[in-house]
Amino acid sequence: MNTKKISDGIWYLLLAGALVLPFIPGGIENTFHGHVLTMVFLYASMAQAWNIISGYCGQTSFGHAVFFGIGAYGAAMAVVQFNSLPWYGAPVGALVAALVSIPISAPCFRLKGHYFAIATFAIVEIFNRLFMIWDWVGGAIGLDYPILEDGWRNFSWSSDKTGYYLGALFLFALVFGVVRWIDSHRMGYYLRAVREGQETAESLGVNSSLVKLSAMALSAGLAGLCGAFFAQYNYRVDPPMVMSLDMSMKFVLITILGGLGTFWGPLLGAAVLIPLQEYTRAYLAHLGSGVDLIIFGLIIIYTMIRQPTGIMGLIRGLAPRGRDASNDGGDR
Amino acid sequence: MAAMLEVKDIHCGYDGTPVIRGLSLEVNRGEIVAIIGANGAGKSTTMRAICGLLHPERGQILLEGEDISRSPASANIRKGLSYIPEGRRLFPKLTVRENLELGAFTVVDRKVIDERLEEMFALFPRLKDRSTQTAETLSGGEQQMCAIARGLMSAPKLIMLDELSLGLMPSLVEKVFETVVLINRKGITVLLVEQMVQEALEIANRGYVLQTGRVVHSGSARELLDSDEVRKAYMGM
Amino acid sequence: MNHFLQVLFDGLLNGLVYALVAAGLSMIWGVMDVINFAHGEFLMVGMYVSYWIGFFLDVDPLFSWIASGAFLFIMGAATYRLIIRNSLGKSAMAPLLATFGLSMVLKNFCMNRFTPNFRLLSGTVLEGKTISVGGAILSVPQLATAAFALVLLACLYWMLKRTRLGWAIQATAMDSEAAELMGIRTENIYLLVFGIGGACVGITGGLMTSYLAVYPEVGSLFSLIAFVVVALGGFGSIPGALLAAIIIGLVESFTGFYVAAVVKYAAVFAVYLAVILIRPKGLFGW
Amino acid sequence: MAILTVRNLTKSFGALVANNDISFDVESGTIVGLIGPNGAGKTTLFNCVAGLYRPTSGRITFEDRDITNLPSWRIARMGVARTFQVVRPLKEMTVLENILVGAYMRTGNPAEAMASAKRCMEMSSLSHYMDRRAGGLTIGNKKRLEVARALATGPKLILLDEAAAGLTTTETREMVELILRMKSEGVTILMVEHIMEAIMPIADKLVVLNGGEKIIEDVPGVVVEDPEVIRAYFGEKYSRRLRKGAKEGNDDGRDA
Amino acid sequence: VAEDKVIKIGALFPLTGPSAVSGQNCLNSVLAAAELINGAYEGFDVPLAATEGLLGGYKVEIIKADHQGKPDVAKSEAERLYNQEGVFAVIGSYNSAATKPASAVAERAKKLFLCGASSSAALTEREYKYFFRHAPTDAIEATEFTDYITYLNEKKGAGIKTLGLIYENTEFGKHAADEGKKAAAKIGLEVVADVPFNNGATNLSSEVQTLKAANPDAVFGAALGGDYSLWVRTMKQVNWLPKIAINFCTGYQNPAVQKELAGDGDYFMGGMSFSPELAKEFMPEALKVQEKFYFPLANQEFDSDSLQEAVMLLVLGQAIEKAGELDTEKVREILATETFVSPLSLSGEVAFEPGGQNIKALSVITQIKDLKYNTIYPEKFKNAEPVYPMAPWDNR
Ligand SMILES: Nc1ncnc2c1ncn2[C@@H]1O[C@H](COP(=O)(O)OP(=O)(O)OP(=O)(O)O)[C@@H](O)[C@H]1O
Ligand SMILES: Nc1ncnc2c1ncn2[C@@H]1O[C@H](COP(=O)(O)OP(=O)(O)OP(=O)(O)O)[C@@H](O)[C@H]1O
Ligand SMILES: [Mg+2]
Ligand SMILES: [Mg+2]
Repeated sequence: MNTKKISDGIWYLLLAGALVLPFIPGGIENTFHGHVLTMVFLYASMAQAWNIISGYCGQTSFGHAVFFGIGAYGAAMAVVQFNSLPWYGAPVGALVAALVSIPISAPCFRLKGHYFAIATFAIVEIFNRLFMIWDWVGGAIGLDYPILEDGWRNFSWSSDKTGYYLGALFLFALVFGVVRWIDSHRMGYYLRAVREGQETAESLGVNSSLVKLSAMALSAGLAGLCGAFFAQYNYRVDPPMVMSLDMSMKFVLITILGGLGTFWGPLLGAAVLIPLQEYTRAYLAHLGSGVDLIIFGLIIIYTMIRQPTGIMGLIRGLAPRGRDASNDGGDR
Repeated sequence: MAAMLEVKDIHCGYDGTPVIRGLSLEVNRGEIVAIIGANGAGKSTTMRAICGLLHPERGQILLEGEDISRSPASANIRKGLSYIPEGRRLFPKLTVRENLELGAFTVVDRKVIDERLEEMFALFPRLKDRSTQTAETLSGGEQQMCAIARGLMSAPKLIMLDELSLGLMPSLVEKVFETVVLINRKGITVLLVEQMVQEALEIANRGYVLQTGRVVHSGSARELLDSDEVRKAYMGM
Repeated sequence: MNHFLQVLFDGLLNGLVYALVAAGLSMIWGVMDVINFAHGEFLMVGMYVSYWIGFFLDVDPLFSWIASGAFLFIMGAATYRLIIRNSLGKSAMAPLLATFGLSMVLKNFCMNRFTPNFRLLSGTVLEGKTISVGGAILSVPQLATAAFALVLLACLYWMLKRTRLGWAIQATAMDSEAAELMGIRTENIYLLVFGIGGACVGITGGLMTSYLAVYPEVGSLFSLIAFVVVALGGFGSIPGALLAAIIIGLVESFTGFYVAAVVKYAAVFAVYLAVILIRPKGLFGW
Repeated sequence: MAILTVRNLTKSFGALVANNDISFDVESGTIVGLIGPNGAGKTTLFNCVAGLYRPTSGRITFEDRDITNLPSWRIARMGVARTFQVVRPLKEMTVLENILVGAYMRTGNPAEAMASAKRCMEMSSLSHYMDRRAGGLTIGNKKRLEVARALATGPKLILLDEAAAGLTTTETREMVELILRMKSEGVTILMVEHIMEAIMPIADKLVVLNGGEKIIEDVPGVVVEDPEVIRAYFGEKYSRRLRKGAKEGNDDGRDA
Repeated sequence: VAEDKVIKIGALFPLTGPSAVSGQNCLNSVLAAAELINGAYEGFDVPLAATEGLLGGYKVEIIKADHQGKPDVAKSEAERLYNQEGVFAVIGSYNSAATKPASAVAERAKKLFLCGASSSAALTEREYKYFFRHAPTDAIEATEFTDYITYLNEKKGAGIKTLGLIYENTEFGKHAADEGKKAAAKIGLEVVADVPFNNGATNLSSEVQTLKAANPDAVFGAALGGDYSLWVRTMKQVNWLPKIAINFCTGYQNPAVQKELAGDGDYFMGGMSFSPELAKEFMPEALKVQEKFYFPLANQEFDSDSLQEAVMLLVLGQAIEKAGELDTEKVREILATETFVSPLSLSGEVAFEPGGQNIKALSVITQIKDLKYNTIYPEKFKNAEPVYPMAPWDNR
């Protein structure tokens, strides 16, 4: 009990540190680690959004790139096609993502295990290929941002990452806040109950279809917001960038590496995987093509063999021993 | 004469949590030996360790003098062990008949298999009626019968039965215990785990009482039945 | 309507090749409930094996498939021993993600060693040979691969249904612990299944080098289609995989020609989804 | 007043008729036992009442409302809780969390849910295992957890499917006590049980199924004497012992 | 070794991923050019060869970066190169889709971005100030293709009236095809088949079947290596050919692909700005540079794409020399206004118009025969007569 509170305390302390970081000279500004940190928070938010449906509710979706992509297109369409502000596009994109997720996932929820996973693969491929030929959204050519004035209005900065960083931090706070709330309320218990046994959950009065659909819509909407951020950050959107299996795999890998269905797992996963990916690509590429990716692949294999419950599992594996000991003491 | 099965001071557990801590027992040829104990005492774990589904961290298991503590279950089955696990573990998509035939997987001769099938159907006529139904659609009791029959199909020297009576109707419980005696008369040694302490000890020669992974009492069935401690703890008297 | 005939044959031939690619995946999935994400990369490795044998030793793909099949058998078995066995049962997604990691390693290893260049064997025995059936032109290498697919699938099917080994495999698939209690050496069965799965895709890759260029990314699309074929057919079912693969092949070629080439895969995936929503466990699934 | 009525219920799986034209009532505040040979269709009947199966024909009403084709979660919300014969713990959740899922049915307030979950946990003597992973419990505790979880939903009627199977005699006694406590709190109980020690002393009425049909419905004393029940279910030896009752130390039947 | 005496230049290419072949060639080409600049070499009539380094001894250091063919990675790598590595300029990025966001980074930060081979016309329509591109755009190439068709029709009475397009449905293929269609409309060429396909194809039979059914006189193709060889082989399999087939860069240009097609690739045509045959006559220095610097690195010959990346480094080097200091604004001004001598360019010189397009960009149409890229158009560069129409499959 106590250990949990203490470890949460550590996390909040770290996050407070993250919040003051941009106000320290050289903290974020224009540095590469500023980019990496921004990405850590973005990907942590994405992974957490995914974690709602796949971790807590047990429906492993490989289709989140679709929702992420719709959000990205929302922001980009607003800016590029309608000469408007991303502030309008992003929520619309997120909402559309949430709405789209419902008719897509409702039938898929009837599928079990790997069947569900493969169906979500297929959905990504379908969306990808349709967006590739849909001229209104730029088709294969994609949408490129014009050069905009720096600032919050356009949510666009060119020589200082602080704005993006704070944006990512806000996104992170939003997604994690939502999940924290869910986690400690009825919804959280229902999600996990559905994951552990749908029929059992129903026998306890849980309307599992409603639970799954609302979790999916929430998850998709939040993923959409992350997508909008991604588009703003990269000045460009095209289907392979945002609506690909690669992107979906990122959601999955980060969460699982961190700890599926755990609250801090997505942040841990992103905090390990993203810097690893960015720094190996940046500093190992000279070893020859693909060496960074080989190392990356080996790490994934190693984790899955040695620590499939992720880093959270590793931490927990250390903690209970302490707890048991104290328990024994208490019994006497 | 050497014991058929000798378990010497084994320790085992799951993921580092110890369950069995220094357990020893032996089963002689032709005996019925019962293991009794509260829920979670480690009875099933002991059985799993003996048949090789789980390897003890320490200690030895000897079958007819040969150390089998490290060999996989499939090898032990071929040596004449048979284990009917708790929870039946039938092949859900196969028919009753196919399940039984798989029970004789180690037997190559078709004729022998057919003979044994007939024996089983004679023992459990209900299975004959259900022989083309898939195992998952059987009722709990039917599944239990199927599991027993499947375990007998390999014509084992030593059969281990885990909670046979679980979920069976009273007349069947009686029947099943009669069957165990019958099997035993045919020369098959029996090691059984039971919650129905009374019934089990009534047919057994000897018994062991398990508590938190250790043997706390052992002796002839009658001794145990008469022991106040056993009666109080397990028979609610 | 000789286009129609041509499109039909193209679809059939392609479908048979897909069936062959999918067969190994289907077995692994069916027996162990593991999706081998590196399946496409296995195919790629099989193609490289056959390509290099052809390149250095001048052995035609018509024969070198034996070598690539054997190589991939060993690789499949090794994958089981080193990766799958250690990740199995720990969490549902662990084997899938571990093989995803493996696919990254294999793809980039080949990229690193063999460069990303496209490599095509020239001067193979069957190269460029075609036969004409009712105005439709069929490529002999593809025809040979398709014929092989049929034979190999028939062998697999027979093995699963009619042999003791097949029985053991099926029992292991349903409940490995219970199978172990029947005296089946499940550990060996797993090893064998992964080996056979590898060998199937190795053989396919070996044969495909007679008409397809090899490069490190060649497996990606194939593996995606193989996933869909297996799921559509119902996992573990060989006839299911065959039927599904032919459906996929036909959908691909008919939409490719009569609708638009660029939507053919979208159509393939959409048809898969439509079917799977009606039959959640695939055409031949339980 | 009957809280649950089953009228002409038939459920068939293809050619196999698992429940054939079954009718009976469960009176409010009583304990009704459902017994019968293995494969008689007891679990199937439970599944029909709880909404897991759709009956082929017939009508089930709960508190005078038709629940025949309602989804199981709706039936649960109306106040019918159930346990599973083959235990189904929510494996990766702790014991307390398992019970909380049930408790959340009546309230969305975390504090209230926690209070009611803790109460049910204590009632079923699981407090000691509160933070254990439910998947790692022994069968006995899993059975208790099934009951505690169902209880936490605050049911008016609870369906217990072999809650005592696999328990030692001592544990069975505890389970019986728990059931009686539930009854005293006003919960109606419909239970399936093969262990007669657990059901005979407490049942107000027994319904006996055989081959999917109801063969008798009466108080235990009468059922025990019924020749058809004896033949189909108890067996001679057992019913002899039953009739003798548990009052004597029954060491007579020992042979071997 | 004084650390200050170094000019860092970023080389951002797809070193892994689907277009890694070309990306690595491009990188090697830039490395080759850097070597040429850094050492003092006699006997090369190439600016900067004879002197050691730039600005009297500054060595060019190439910082490699891999964008994997992904725009988002290209963007963040460009930022890293400018901000973290402190490069003076970046050369890249082959895929137009990656070049777009990467050069947007440069433009916003007011840093130089030099592009060799990306061919999307959109890149230079953005009116960027810090972006310079050497390659002819798809628009230029497409116009050249249609000019050539007009030429064939007029001079040789070829009677080419219909056009088919087959291209990968990516930002590269789509751009190229769009420009192709525009150019065709101008000369009244009727588009009878428009066949985009998914890149990384494993089978192109429906695509080729569609072409065959429409039976256009001419075909414009845009496909990367593997897809290109599959396309050619599939055409052979269905025994069909248009009268002429002209390709936008990539697959056709890659000698390795042609080698493996072993003659099946013969008679196809394509736009190119380099080929060994062309170089022999018009750009002999390029061959020398290839021999001395490129071959040891890449173990193969230049191709049009990769060579242009080297050119951009040489042009940048000249601009820095002229500026006399490492001042981005000055160098930019010089790049934007002056004309540069470039023996490695077909036109021999390079000059950029506002927006950054090289107005001297030139490409020729070649036809391949026996692994030789013969130049067939325009007349000025011609070294062989075209074989027209293409020799049918059964007559080779
Ligand atoms: N797969 C498992 N993983 C972790 N712990 C387990 C596992 N199986 C059993 N245990 C634990 O091992 C202990 C002994 O279990 P075992 O099944 O051997 O008991 P048992 O005596 O057979 O009880 P029962 O009468 O309930 O079957 C219990 O505490 C149980 O929680
Ligand atoms: N899903 C199903 N499909 C087909 N047959 C089924 C199905 N479920 C149950 N049955 C059959 O219905 C009959 C009644 O089964 P049920 O499980 O209700 O028995 P039960 O009375 O609960 O027996 P037990 O006391 O052994 O648990 C059995 O013969 C069983 O084989
Ligand atoms: Mg047990
Ligand atoms: Mg039952």
